[in-house]
Amino acid sequence: MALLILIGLPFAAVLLLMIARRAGRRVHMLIAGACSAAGLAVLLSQAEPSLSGRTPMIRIPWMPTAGVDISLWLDPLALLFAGLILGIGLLVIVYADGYLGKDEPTARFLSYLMLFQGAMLGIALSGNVVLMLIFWEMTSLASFLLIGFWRTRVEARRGARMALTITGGGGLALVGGLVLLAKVAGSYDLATILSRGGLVQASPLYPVILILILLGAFTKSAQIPFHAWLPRAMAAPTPVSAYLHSATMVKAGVFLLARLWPVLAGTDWWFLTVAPVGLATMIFGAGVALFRHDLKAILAYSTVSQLGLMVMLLGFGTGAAVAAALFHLLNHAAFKAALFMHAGIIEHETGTRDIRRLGRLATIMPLTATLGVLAAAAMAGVPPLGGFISKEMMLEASVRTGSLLVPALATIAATLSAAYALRYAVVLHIGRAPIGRVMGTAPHDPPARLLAPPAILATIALALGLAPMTLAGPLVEAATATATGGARLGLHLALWHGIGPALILSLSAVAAAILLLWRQEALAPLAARLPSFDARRLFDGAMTATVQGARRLSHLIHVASLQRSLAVLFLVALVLGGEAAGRFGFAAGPRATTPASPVAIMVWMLLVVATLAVVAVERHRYLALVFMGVIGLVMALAFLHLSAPDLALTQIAVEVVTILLMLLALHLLPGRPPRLSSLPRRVRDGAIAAAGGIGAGWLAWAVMTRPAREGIARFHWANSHALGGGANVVNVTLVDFRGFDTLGEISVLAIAGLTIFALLEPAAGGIAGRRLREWRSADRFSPDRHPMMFAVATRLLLPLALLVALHLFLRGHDQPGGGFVAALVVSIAILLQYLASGFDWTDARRRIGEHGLIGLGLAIALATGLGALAFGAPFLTSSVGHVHLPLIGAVELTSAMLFDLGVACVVLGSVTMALAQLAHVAQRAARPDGEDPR
Amino acid sequence: MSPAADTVVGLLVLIGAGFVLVGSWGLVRLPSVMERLHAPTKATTLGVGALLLASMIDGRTRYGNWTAHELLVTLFLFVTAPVAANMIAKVHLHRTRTVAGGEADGIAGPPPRPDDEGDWATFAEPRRNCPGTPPDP
Amino acid sequence: MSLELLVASAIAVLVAAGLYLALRGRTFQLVLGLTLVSYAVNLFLFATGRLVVERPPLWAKGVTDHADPLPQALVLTAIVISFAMTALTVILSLRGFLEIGSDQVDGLAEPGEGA
Amino acid sequence: MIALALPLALGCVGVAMLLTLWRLVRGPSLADRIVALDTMVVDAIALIVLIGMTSGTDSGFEAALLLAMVGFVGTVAYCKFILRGDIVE
Amino acid sequence: MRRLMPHPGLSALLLIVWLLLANGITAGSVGLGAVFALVLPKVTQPFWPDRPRLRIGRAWLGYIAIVLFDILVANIQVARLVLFRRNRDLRTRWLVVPVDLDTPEAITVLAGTISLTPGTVSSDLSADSRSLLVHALDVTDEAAEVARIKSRYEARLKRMFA
Amino acid sequence: MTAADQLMIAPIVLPAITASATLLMRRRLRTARAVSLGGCVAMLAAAIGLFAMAQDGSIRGYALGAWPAPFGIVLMLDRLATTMLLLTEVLASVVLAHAAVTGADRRGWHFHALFHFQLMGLNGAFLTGDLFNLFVFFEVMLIASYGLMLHGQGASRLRAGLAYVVVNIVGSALFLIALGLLYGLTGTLNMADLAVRVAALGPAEQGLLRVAGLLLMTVFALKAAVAPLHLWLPRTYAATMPVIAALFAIMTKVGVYAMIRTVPLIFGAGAGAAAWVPGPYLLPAAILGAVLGFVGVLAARGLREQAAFAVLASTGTLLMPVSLWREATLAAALYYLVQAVLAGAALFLIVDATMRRRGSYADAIVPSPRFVGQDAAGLLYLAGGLAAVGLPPLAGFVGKVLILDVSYAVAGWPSIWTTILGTTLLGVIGFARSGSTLFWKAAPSGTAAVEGPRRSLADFVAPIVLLALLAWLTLAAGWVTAQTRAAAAQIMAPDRYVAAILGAGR
Ligand code: NA
Ligand code: NA
Repeated sequence: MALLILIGLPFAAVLLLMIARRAGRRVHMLIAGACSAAGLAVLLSQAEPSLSGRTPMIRIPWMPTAGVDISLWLDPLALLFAGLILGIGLLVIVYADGYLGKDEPTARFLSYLMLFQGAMLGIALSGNVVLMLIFWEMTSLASFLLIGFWRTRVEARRGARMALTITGGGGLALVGGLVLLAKVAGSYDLATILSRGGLVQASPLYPVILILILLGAFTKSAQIPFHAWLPRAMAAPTPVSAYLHSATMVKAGVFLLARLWPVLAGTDWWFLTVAPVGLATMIFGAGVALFRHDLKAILAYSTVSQLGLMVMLLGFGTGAAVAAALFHLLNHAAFKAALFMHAGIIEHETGTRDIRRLGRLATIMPLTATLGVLAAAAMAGVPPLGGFISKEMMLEASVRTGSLLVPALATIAATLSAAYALRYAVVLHIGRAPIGRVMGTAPHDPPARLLAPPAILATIALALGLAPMTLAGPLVEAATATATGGARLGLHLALWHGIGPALILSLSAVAAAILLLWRQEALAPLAARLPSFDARRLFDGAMTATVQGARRLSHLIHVASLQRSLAVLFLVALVLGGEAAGRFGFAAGPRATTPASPVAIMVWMLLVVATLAVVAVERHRYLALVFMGVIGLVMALAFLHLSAPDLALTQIAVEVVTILLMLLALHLLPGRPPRLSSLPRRVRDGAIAAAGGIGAGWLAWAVMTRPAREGIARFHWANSHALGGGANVVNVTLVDFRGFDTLGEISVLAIAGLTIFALLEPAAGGIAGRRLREWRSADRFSPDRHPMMFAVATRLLLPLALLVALHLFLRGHDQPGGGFVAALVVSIAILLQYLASGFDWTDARRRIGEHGLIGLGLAIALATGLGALAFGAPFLTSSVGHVHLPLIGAVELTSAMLFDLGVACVVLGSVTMALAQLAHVAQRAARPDGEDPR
Repeated sequence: MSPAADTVVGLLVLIGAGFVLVGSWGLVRLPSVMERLHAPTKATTLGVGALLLASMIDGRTRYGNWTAHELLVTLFLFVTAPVAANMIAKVHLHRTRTVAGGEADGIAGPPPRPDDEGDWATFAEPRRNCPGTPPDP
Repeated sequence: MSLELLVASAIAVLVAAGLYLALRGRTFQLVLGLTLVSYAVNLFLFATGRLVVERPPLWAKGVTDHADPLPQALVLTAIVISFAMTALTVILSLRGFLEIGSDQVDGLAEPGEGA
Repeated sequence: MIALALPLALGCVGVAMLLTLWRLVRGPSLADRIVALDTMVVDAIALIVLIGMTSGTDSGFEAALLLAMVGFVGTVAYCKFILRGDIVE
Repeated sequence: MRRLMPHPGLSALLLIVWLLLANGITAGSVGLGAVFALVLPKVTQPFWPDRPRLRIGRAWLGYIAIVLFDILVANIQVARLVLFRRNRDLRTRWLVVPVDLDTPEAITVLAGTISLTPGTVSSDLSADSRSLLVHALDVTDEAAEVARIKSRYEARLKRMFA
Repeated sequence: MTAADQLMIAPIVLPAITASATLLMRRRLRTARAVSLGGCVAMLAAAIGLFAMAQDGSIRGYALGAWPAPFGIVLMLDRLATTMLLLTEVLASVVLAHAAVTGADRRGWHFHALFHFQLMGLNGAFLTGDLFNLFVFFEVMLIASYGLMLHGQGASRLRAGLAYVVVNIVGSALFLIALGLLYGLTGTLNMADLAVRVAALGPAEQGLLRVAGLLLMTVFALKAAVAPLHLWLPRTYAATMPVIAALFAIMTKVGVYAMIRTVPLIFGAGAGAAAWVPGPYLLPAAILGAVLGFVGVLAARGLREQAAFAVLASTGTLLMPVSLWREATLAAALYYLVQAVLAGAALFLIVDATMRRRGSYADAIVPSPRFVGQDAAGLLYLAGGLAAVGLPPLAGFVGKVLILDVSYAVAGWPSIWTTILGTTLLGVIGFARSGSTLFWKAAPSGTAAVEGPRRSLADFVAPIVLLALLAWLTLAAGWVTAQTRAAAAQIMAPDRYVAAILGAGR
């Protein structure tokens, strides 16, 4: 429970801060501070059980199927890290209160900071790798927000993005590594994983796991070559630098290596990847730090170097080295956080961070100077500070590796470290440079809010040297034991270890550093001439290239071209069909074919010629449409010949409506457009088209020549009359067996009608309306709008057509016909009135609106279907009944006919809506003022 | 089926199909649009008519039921075919005057004017209140 | 020459012509192409019930030899749906033309026209 | 007689349709093509009647009726388009 | 009666058509046909304003008979023309037929009749609806042909449309 | 039939009724809105009821018209279907509320009718057990989506709309060909019956069967926007009103659903040449889709385009585990699917809220002068980006970890892992770049200020609700994964499905 409170507090603070974002700065500080302090208190209350081996833990089932729980534990390693996070967090909040300007949005700042704190605590406390990954990624995110806090500054945005990209990318590698680790170890539970080192290291995937995890750790801890984000992150407000980029977040990688030490360390792979990277980073960072002039840059590169040190120690793979790393973790946290705060104070007071423009601060800001010198000395590894002890431990561990190169390089790194630390301490406080440009007032020691936190940290750095065993001994010892998964080492932390190689190396490093510092300015040009490795520019270049590449690729592929989409679709279908044909083949089947009569062949020729003619006159649209009429006619004949009279009827009626529709649209399209595609393009399209045609034809041939299988249609045939109440099996299928399809089908028609209405209704406005009004045909037209013979014939045809429609509707259940065709006939008859007598004349005489018809039709169909529910039958269950009418006698009525009536209403409504709307638009084009004739 | 009926139906079928064929043949061989327009009339009237008659007799003699609904096909054709012919002729007239270069006149040449001042409806705005003009809204 | 061959080759011709027209880049040709393809597809769907000449699926006592009614019902539904789609496409093309002033499917300016 | 006449008649109508198609493809004028299309509808009706007689079914009647009734709509609309550009006004 | 059945001619036509559609005369088909024959003219009334009065009777039957006979004869004549006459020997002419009919319906029937008989096609109507432009495939005496049309068809139509 | 059984028809009939009703009150928008929202809530209630019904693990059939399967059309209710229904209804309710709040439904005709027809199509597709009926409901769904996609109109929308419509029409033609082939081979349309009959096909039919299977999968892949059949998607979704694109977040997933529904059932191990038919192609296509999607996220110049690519990427990611066709991978895929739909929708709604505030800057990824609610929109965008990319604490991360977990050691897993992790990085970079440009960077001085600031924050509510659902999906991952696992188990046991649907008939 305590652990839940512990982890919940920062997030609670985030929530409170968001709620109280309009409250004052005091309130914000109070919320953040109180939560951090409370967290620290909770943590301390759990310290004793943790250290004495009764690890506090909690486990809440989360995803049992995947074996992932929400489990938290507070072993000594976690305790150490959590202490760091909360302790320094509290100090940073106090410091931030002093640091942030009056107008800064403290709520936003602190909520990001607390989000970060919670995420870091999560990493420390996670007892499950998935949970750890979640928190890990959240730290990257919080860091992104914090670095980008001053968001209008370009450096802040770039720094934030770079940090996110590198640490986020590493985090993703870590996701891969940890999940892979869990899969290999057989559990997501961290404790279980840690106990299965042998299993993991024996796996062939071990190197992969190791490298992925190291990518995560190295990016987070800014190891070469992933270090570049850290200096750039200095664009963040200084409290952020102090907290994230010195004391806590960057240590997450170190923590991770320590955490996974039992399962990953101890192999050659481990030693040969971790230690060299750490060592190289240590030297490189220190070297760069020595020649930087921006205080924060110096500190940033020093952090890079110090992180390298810790990583190197963990890479050595010995318990003592781990102990050294963990002890240095504490030391570094204390002095580096202090130094960042110190640098912040100086900038705050003097307005500059350029070391070349600063000096003699000891006299102007004595308190600040004291703590600065103290912290820098700790960084330099000068006795009696904690840094001295850990550095000696480091050198000791490097000597113990047995190699000569390692201690030699470590000493060089220590020398460089000492040099830049001393430079920081000496040049800044005692150096002769004039004070930098002062912002209005004379610089002086800042108020306590700013001064106290670094002072406390510097004191701790000193105390860690003076009384290491009391302050840190048990913690480091216990943490080392958990990290190494072994027994406690019997650690002895002290300033005086007796004279040994480590002491000699350590002292000579300090001495060499003083020498180096003496000649620093002389060396600077020399250093500048060294082949420089500007990771930042490399990164920027890579990012630009990535984005440009992505743009180019994306734009290359995603051209807004319908033709391309279609061609790809055709090709995919062709390739897949070809694959199946190639692999399994499909020849003609054994079914006897039906001999074709001469007339069938002639009609076929009609179709082929007309189709080819459409292609040939493709750009002469009107002609193409005439040939389309022939194709439609042949289709109807074919259906009729092939025993599908209903299809023939429908085809004829639909064809007429389609022709009308196209002619209406054609009217407003330009006459004879130029050809668009080049000859090669036409050849390519022709090839695709031919292949598609052959494929489709072949498939049809293969199916038709195979014997039909006894299918479900037999049931339809057998029951159509007896149960469906109709002899036209197709119609009974449509309105009864598969009435549900028809319901969907009329919905499609209804939606098409509505969409067409929605499309055309606003067409008179805007640019389309202007085009409509400006539209003039190039052709000369006959003045005879309504030829008399035509008008008279259509008037006679209307009642006749209605009668035929009624006939088709009423007997459709038994003979070819049905609601759909009937409605189309009515539609055509009404459209004929439009054609013959004009839009206004006809529109004024229509009684029922299309919307009403569509709605009514759907309602009838639905109500018919729902009627069955009242009898406990499923939707659309039909009933057959006989009604005796006077004069007429017994009439068979099926509820399916009512359904068919609904179908007819929707069809009529939709078709007339589509065509009348279209005609309406053209009407508006004809009126100079674009007025609506309705 | 009686031999007589068989013969009658067979003859009717041949006559009908023959007129259909002659109609299309005329369509192919006649020299210009207006002449060709005469051709389908045969197919429409006697061609289809004879076939329908054959079908009626055939149904009666072979299956024993009188079906007269074939007549309806002819009825509808009689209503619609003249309208179609009229419209096509109007298209021809229109295009002989409006299309650049002109669509060729037939043997009969350009149509004469109806009277001294008037013109055909294809070329002139129909006069108000004449029979057949729909009232303007 | 069998009916099956005629139908299969008709499907082939319709599909080929349809695909070619659909790739022409102008809305009207596109609509024509889609219409041809939908004819072919209807014919194909119909053909999967196998070809039966002059025995429509109108039930009568004792009759067992008949065309498969199910594909016919499916084709009817497909015809209606493809009609709806055609209507929508036609009107969408027109609407796009009115808005953009070009009948190219991708709304580009005509070649040779000023920008 | 019928047995002999029907195939012959079917052949005649088939040839008629091909001849009509020839005019349709050939043109030369738009009116020619429309005449041909109109004729083709009539030919189709004849074909339907003949098919009905051959098969002995009555199921083609509705199709013939429908063609006779609405077949001219296409013709008229094509004509109206040439005459007026706008078929509904 | 007039309100119930505003257009007896149309109603009769509809009833006949219905019976033909139903393909049989039963109580059911007659009953339903009667209902439709009464309802449909009412429903479609707005679409056919100023319907003409017809004199239903023998005049109509006679007219139909004459036209059918003319069609038969003309078909044979034109078939001969198509099959055997060389194009350059065709005596194709435009005829202008003056029209004395008043209602559009009557004019339409006249024009339709001319078109249905092979050899003549009603091609256009004058803008004042007083002349009919007829295209004749083969005429020797234009005036006689016009006179034949007027006497054989128009005169009868005048009587049929009261 | 009990009332509970009749509930199965509700998801299809309710929207149809609502659509018809709104049609009749098309000139009274307020009433239509109320009816529409009411219909949506009723549907949500029905979906919850059906979800509860499916909890007993049984598969229910509903024989429409009382015609027994396989002869009539049958609806079927299982865990997968109810999950999709519930997801759809939740999404629809949120989106509809957002549309009403922002007045998007006033921007054209028939918004509510089209919206409910769209739901009818979706629900029908999820419930039907008949292949042709699936086609029909696909068409209902698509044509309604055309209407919605074109809602509001404008030149780019009309052009993109044409492309969208045409590509889908061609897809439908392919669907019919595949369907025809299957019918020609088996003589049936009922999916359960197809499963039985496909397994019984002889060696001579294998080639055709495979063509049918592959073509069917091509169609589903087209609807799902699987690369390289995805070319229509970015343009379409980017041109659509964002609130409608939010609803469309589920559309591509219908294609995925159709694959999940048909493959184990019809093209399972017993399907001969068509066994597991998207076969070797689905995984590479999914990888390509994920890569191109996240590349697009990085390359996008507008927010809507970016969100569209995010949807594309999510489909690619989702299909990777699907392509492995195992119970565990399907379970993970379903979890990912649920969150991907909500995440995609959330992103589009956030884009909508942002666009509405940026005036003429609309969704262009360029700095603009400060606008009202910029910080809140920025935070939401951050959350939306996290959700879309799959970073904690939202459910995308859990989904991705689950996918990694289940795909481990299955053939091809290294490519899956590499793609998931690599593309996530691309997404992170993309969203970080666009977000910092949009919400952090200040417009160059002299740029005109954003006009017409809006005060109301109501349009933030819907995205927040979706984000909260995503957070809940993380917290309740245990329950949700148990659900998806159970659903996957049902899917991978097609025999039970066949027995449940055809049981009485055989
Ligand atoms: Na239908
Ligand atoms: Na004539």
